[in-house]
Amino acid sequence: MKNDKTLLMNILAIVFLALLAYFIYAVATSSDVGINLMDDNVVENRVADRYLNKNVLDENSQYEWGGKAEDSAANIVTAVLADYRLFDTSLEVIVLFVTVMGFGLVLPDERRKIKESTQLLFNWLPILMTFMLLVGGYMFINGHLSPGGGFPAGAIISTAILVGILAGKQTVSHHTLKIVEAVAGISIFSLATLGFILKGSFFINFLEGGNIGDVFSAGLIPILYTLVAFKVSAELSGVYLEFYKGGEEHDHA
Amino acid sequence: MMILLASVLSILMIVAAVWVLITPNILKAIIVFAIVSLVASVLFIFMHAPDVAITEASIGAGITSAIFILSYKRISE
Amino acid sequence: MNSSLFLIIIPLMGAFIALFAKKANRLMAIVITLFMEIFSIIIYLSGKLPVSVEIGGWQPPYGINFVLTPLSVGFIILINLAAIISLFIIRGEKSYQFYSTYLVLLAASNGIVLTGDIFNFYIFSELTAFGITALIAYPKDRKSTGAAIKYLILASTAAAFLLIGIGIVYKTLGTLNIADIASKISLLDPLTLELIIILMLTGIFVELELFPFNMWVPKAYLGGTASVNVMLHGMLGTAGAYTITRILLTMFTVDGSGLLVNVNIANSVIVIALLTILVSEIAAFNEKKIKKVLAFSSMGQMGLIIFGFMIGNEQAIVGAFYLVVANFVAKTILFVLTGEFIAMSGSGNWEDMKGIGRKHPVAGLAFVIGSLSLMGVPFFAGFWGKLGLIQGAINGSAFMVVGIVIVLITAIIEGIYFLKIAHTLFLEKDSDREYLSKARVHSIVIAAILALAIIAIGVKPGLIESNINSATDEILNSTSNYIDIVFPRR
Amino acid sequence: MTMLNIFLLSSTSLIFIGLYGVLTRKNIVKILLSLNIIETGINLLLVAFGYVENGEVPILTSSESLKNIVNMVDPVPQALVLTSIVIGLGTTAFALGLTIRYYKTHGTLSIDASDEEEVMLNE
Repeated sequence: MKNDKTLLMNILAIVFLALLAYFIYAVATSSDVGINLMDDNVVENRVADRYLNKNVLDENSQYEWGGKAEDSAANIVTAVLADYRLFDTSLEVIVLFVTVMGFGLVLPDERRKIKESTQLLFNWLPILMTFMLLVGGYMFINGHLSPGGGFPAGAIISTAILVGILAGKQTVSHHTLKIVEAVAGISIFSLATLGFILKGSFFINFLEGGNIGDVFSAGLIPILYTLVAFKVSAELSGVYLEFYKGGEEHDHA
Repeated sequence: MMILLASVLSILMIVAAVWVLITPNILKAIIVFAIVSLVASVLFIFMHAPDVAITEASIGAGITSAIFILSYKRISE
Repeated sequence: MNSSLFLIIIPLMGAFIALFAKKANRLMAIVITLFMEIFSIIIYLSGKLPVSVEIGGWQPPYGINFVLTPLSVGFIILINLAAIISLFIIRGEKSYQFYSTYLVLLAASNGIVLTGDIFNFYIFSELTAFGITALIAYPKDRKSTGAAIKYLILASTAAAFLLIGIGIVYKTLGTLNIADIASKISLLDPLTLELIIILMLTGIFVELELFPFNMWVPKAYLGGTASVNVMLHGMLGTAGAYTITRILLTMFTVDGSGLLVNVNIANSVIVIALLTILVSEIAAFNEKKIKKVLAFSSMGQMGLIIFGFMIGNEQAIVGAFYLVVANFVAKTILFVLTGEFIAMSGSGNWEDMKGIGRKHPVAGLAFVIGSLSLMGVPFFAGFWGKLGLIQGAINGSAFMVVGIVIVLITAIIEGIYFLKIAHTLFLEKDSDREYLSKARVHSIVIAAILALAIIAIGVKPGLIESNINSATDEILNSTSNYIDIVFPRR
Repeated sequence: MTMLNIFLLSSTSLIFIGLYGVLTRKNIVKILLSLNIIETGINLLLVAFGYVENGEVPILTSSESLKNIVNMVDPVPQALVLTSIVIGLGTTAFALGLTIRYYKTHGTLSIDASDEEEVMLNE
């Protein structure tokens, strides 16, 4: 009986997916008038063109390497992520915040003790951790120039904490992580509000931009990425620590 | 040449994804899923998206698999 | 109007502060929610609507924008009202996680209504999904955990479809702004457009509680506490009703006329909505658990609202808006009182609630008024909604007659099961019954005030007529009322 | 067979494989893995939408790269995908927490287990 039901479910799923696939094929090969899915970018005024030319505010403005522009981040993905669409990115931070909090909420309470691990990992731990912190730090400071940015940087920094746990050492306490998380979160939204107070619009990049290609350019972006990296690493480290026996202080709130 | 490499990687990725579904061993499935993510991050480099590649490799392959394995160990105890 | 961003910023900051507020977090949540309600009412009355708010100093479609219209701000007022009520009926929740998650949910359900950018909409809808999942899972027992994980999986799969839809929109039209998409929609190949609409519909169907995707609804209502039920219905359900007006009736319409571009899809949505009404009312008829009865009835009302919006003529849309308001008020009463009744009788079955109406006549009366409004009896708020719906359906195409028949039949079914419950509450006696606890006064006061509102609207629909007419006008002429506000120079 | 077609085909097949998994698997961990496969597929698909044959990375490195702006791949899908990867991580973490709790309350990882309290396992 149960096997019959599973088989039926499989057949239904295959039929449904086959229909969907046929529909997508029909859409991709359709030759009606109008823009098709497979056409190359034919629409005028694509948003991306203005982002690449950095002329959103003034259609005729030009910019040069080493000169000024409306957004002086050399990495245009970063410019889109942390300046043109900064609001999305700050909400993304909230997504991680609420899911990790939900994770801590639903996880059953009994934790395991952190086990002592092999001598080898324990001896190499400081070097490994320093290396990871350096890589992470480089990433969020240079996020506006080279690939990387706050989120992978935070992930890599949190791996340092994970390695510490695997080697049998809890390097930070739950309480510290909670404070880092809250302070970074509040700072991000305070910066957004500061933009409203200074320039009349939320989430505005109100610092002087600097020149394209410099380390100290792109206005607020490096600061925001630093905050994002700290917040992400605190949250992810919190997830790892939830699996093990942590400090007593965080549970009774 | 690049096309050949890209197609081999895509086929590898698809085979790994099917493997994730059919293997009865959950731990194996998690590890194979990490392979899917890693191959995807190589494909992102082919698409000229280094930012996405770094994020996918560290978050998609690294952290996600770590959380999966930690949770699975917790369940199987 | 740039300050309207405080509607998002303040609750989010509060969510972080709640991590350390220890015992003050409930007070803080109440203060923030009251601020939101008052602030949104001020915006509504300020006379500056409709307006488009740029975020980050970049003009749309390059930056993200908020669109404040009478319609969206009206919905925000409803959502924040539900939030306040849900906070007042909380029973002894103290943990910071609850309030922190609640504040995120509050910000996200406001954002879902205000945003004018489709990707931003996606993030907000994910945030609401996570927030409500955490709150459903909060009791951490068998029921709530099962409901939460099923909802999370379903919502994530649906959100994946929405994301593919957004990707295709960006690939073909090169923009993510809702108003920009709406003005360029006629450039698309019809088949591609059909694919986009189907993907996005799948993405929002879960939130709309429509037929194939609504298996989570009764489980989620059963798993959550009374205050989470009010949030689920009053915040998420209301935001869901808004997404139909924005995603379907503004983005994918013929020249902004409120009619869907693709007639086949419009008709299939109507069929699905009618199926939802039929299936859920029949399921409610056989149900013993009172929360499940209300959950099924909630699904049925949602089907009615979508049916009204999809008919697309003026009377039907006016009726649908009346239904949104009536359903919001009536269901809030029922959920608040159900929470009290369950706590009193210690059982989730309505058959165990004999005589509660005699012990608490005000509460019992409010319960009956709420259910009469849901049925659509004259002189109660729901009547004007169903009347508008039927008038609109008569003026619509021929196969709407089926819809009228279904609406009338289900009204009778609804009548029977609500009267059975009312009969149990008032007429059946259980004299040697001892109740576990007393009903709390403030819950009864809230229910009584809302019941008075239902009667006021029912007797004198002119009270909210001008607001509903302006909202209807916004849908029927979305070119001048929405697109021209975002892009004034075109 | 161009590069773009390879990317489109492989990402769509990933989405389909993942959908099949979500629809038919019973083990919650398997369903979550399938969900992650869908997400990886969507990320590939979105970035492929912005792909340009023989394009350039959208990062300015010198004054030379400024001349290639017309030829750069679309940065917007990449920014969207960065967001969606983080959202996917959030979903996975939260769902795994719920799975551990589910295993504790239901005693099984099967999604089909009844939610009503007919069977009391641990209490």
